[in-house]
Amino acid sequence: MNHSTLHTASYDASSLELDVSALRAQFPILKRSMRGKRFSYLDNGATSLKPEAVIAAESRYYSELSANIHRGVYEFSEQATVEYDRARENVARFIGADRNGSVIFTKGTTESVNVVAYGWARKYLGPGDEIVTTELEHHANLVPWQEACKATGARLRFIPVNPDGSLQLDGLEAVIGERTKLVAITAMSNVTGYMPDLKRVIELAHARGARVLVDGAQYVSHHPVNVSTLGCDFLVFSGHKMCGPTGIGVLYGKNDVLEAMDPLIYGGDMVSKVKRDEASYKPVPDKFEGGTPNIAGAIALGAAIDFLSEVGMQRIVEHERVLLEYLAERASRVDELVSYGPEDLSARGGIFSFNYGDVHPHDAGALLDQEGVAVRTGFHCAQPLMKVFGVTGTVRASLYLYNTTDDIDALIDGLARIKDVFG
Amino acid sequence: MNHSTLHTASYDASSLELDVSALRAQFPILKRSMRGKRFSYLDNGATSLKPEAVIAAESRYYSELSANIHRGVYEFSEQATVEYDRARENVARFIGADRNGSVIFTKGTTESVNVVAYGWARKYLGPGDEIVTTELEHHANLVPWQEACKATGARLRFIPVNPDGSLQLDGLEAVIGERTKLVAITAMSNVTGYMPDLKRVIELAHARGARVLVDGAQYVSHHPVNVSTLGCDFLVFSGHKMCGPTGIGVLYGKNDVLEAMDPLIYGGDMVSKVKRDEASYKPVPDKFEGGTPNIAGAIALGAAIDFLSEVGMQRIVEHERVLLEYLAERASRVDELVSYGPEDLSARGGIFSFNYGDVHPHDAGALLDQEGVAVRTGFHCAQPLMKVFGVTGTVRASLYLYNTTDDIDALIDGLARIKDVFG
Amino acid sequence: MSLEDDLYKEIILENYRSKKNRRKIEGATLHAEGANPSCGDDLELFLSIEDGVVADASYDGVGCSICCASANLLCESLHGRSTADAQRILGQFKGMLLDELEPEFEDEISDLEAMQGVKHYPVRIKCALLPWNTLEGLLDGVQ
Amino acid sequence: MSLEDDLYKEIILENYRSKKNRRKIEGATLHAEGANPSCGDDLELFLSIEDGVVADASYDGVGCSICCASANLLCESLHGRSTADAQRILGQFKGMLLDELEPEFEDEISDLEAMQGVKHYPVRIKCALLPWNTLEGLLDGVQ
Ligand SMILES: Cc1ncc(COP(=O)(O)O)c(C=O)c1O
Ligand SMILES: Cc1ncc(COP(=O)(O)O)c(C=O)c1O
Repeated sequence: MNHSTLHTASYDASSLELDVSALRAQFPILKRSMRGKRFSYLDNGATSLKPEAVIAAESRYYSELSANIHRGVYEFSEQATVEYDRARENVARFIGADRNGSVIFTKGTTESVNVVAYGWARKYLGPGDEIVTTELEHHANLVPWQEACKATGARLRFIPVNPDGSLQLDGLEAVIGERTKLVAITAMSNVTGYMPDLKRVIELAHARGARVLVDGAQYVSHHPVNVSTLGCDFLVFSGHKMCGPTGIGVLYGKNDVLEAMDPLIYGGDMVSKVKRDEASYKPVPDKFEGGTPNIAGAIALGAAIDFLSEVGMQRIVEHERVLLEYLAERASRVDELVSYGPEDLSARGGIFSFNYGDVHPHDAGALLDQEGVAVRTGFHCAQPLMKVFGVTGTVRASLYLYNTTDDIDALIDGLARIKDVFG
Repeated sequence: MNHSTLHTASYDASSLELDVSALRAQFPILKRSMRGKRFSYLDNGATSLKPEAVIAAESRYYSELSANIHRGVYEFSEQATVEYDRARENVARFIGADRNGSVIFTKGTTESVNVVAYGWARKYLGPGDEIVTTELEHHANLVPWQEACKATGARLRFIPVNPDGSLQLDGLEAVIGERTKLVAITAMSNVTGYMPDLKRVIELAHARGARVLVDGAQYVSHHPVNVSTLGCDFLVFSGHKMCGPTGIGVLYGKNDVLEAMDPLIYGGDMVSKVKRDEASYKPVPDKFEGGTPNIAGAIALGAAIDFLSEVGMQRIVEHERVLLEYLAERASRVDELVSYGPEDLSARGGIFSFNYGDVHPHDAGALLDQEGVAVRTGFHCAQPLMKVFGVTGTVRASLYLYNTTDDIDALIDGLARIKDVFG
Repeated sequence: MSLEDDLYKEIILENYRSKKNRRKIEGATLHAEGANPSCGDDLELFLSIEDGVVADASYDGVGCSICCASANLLCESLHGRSTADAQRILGQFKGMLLDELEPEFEDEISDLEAMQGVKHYPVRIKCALLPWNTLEGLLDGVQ
Repeated sequence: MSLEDDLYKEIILENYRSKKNRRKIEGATLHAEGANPSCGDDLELFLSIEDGVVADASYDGVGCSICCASANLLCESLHGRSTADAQRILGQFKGMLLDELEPEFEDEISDLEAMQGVKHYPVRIKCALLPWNTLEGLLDGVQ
């Protein structure tokens, strides 16, 4: 059947929440073509494209201030310090942090998780204690806990996954128990877009006296977040997935927990008094930011947050919802296509993982590349979940605010190419 | 006496190694004025200014590639991967690494030291073992070892400092002994510019079977380096002090040592196989680069190295030598000025620390700021050395390739302003 | 905005140079040390309290002009005040520098307003606050 | 540079589709597993060695077309060769993809040259090399 007719009928541009062409004009890279074709970027789960405002914020810091922060008594250093601090406030506001919580800059989600795995888990856990995570985590929210368990004698337990990639929350009370000291869970799977019922997990965990770390790497970039109402003890995410630069990420934590934790990185700027054999440490957040931080990165992350706030997170959610439904609809008409993740799209963010017949994801991705379509292929740093799905990898299309139905058409139409070569 | 006459006579521009005005034109920030005055940037020890080529390299990555590296099967991701790898090769060439050593990207010197303090020291050291460092280290090369000693029961020992800020190398054999497992030493003091005789330290340490970590944060940006002939086991430094961006640094290590070490940051991209309860790790360097790295930062650091190589590191050394001599000479004629560091300038890089009468460094720095002169004031993350000098802080002027005698004149002339207010 | 108008006003320099309150008090009722090590500020604060009233106040140590001037002003403004008064002045002073509040100091201690210009130099706020933060710790101990 | 010219040449697709060497060898002299987990490539390589000569070679597992085609070509090119020959071919193949060396395969195994186009797709080099790196491990065990 003729797909084009179908989608033109049911999904005209007016049903999209955002003025996408005005937004697209702000992303310099969208002026490029890839392999001579229109560039359809569907790899937002790996990293996002960057708007001019963010690129300019980094350049501006280097061209107009350049100075290091803290302790500088001259104008440019003072101003750099002010802008760095303002970026921190910006992030705090964006995630709804109140004065009981703090924002710490790290180099990314992965480092943020490790800061907690060292400074909190290794400090407080021992044999008999349990860390609970899930079978759908990104390796960044799994491997650090494996190592923390190895180091402390604590045990790692898993909330199991249903065959469709959703979590089995019914048996939750059997997994999160009196021995549970920490629950580390994703807000959104990077493979299927599945978003677990965090409220329920956090409530139970807190009732058991456990702390909760939420991996927001995929979620925070696409949804409004309020840590104060959510109630999690830690939230971690990366700048590069939310229109911000590489090399900057966030660890949000409740102040009382952060104050009691040990720092991970020791050095300058995080110490208060240093003698030959010992040092005392500054209060949060400085304690966790040893060394010269990624000043340009933090300032540009602040700019990314301004950009996203102006677009409006709720509108981004709705835009992606329309696109995801469109994608699922078109995909459902491709016989050879097997997709992964809950059928109920309302429990999912804008991510769509699939395989095409028995074509290896690598081959599918390489052929889509020739059509200008950028997707990710492989195990998506989620080997345990691949095991549940019984595959070694998938093709993943992931959406963001600048995507349009054209990108999805290019993807689905590109599958025909795969049939030509491997069919 | 009339200083201006003096220096114009003995140091005309032709004695400088570099065509400074052509170089200065490449640094956008040097077109700015500070507090309405010519901008005299003498805070290079804290961080360097950035040339257009470096700023453009970051922007270009975001405007033309933007993609994440590794695993990407599409053009922009492949190209980003190639550029990231090329930056690594660039760094390796710049420091003379051969195939027995590897370059690992970190977020800066401070993280680099911590990677070794966790993955090597905590793994191999125990009670009875000793780590040797010096009294002139930056906190980044001191506090991580204090913590490693606390964690392992090893003992921290110090190569003592002479009153002039040089190291007492005569008693070296008494400090570096059979129990010494690691010597952690700076290649150049960030307070005085003093450069210890590393060869001698490394030879003795290796004869005792100890490893050597060299803190190159101040040195690598200003001098030609060859790790293969130097023979150190680790070298650490930061991009932002060498015309590169913030948020990127380097840990160089010998491969056999790195392979045997544990990683610090666990997560995606550094694992090879992940099961629910355990994971295996990739070979060096990937093992140490968990999570999405600072891709733009690494690529721009590569551009910074191209820039520096084109200028020529030996010419930078000579340029700074002329300026340092000029600065020392002018300073020697200011009665109220007390300077710190060895008198023999040939043992020093381009750093000049001083105090003016009993004016607090903070006040001196603030008044210099009004004259457009950027200096650093305070303890320079080197409290133990401040103790040796018997002060709580100093004013520090630090040089780089774009500085001229005008910057130094502005500094010395600015001291008169201090006399006006506090004299 | 010139440095002399904001930071190095005559009144600040006078308070910096003044040696009147720069001394230790033997047998002080309250005594604490405060430091901004990275700037090289390291002060001790002494208070003699008699019947809930500050009979004497002094400071000693090393600090920049802003820090020492602030310490001297602190001592001047506390003489003869109740600890409740001290709390109130402390709150006003911090509010002036941190929350952009317009202070309402009584005439006798209106010299404290001279420190307001420090606001324009963010790194120096820490210097101006060091003696007051030290005072805060002392007063918290009293209650 | 088109994908069909470099990567999905007919000769590569044929080798990918061929099932001739895609099987396990019971009682193989040499056997090893190799994986690029992040791509989802996971292969086993089997060699039967008789009197220092490869009597049979096969592979099994999951891999992309480049990886499987490379494995099939590997098996084809080793049949009847000495382990020393195998070493030489291995060296040539890796040199072709990693060091830009011009390979000099004999006529019977010149199909291996078809893999040269993979060079233009850096991420796929790992796929093409997986069977050969696995072979390398096996042969290292022989010496
Ligand atoms: C000698 C020395 N070591 C280490 C560091 C720490 O470098 P970073 O702050 O870039 O981690 C510095 C810079 O301040 C330094 O001068
Ligand atoms: C769910 C999830 N967690 C963690 C990460 C790791 O983020 P980063 O690589 O920025 O540290 C990612 C991104 O790949 C992710 O998708």
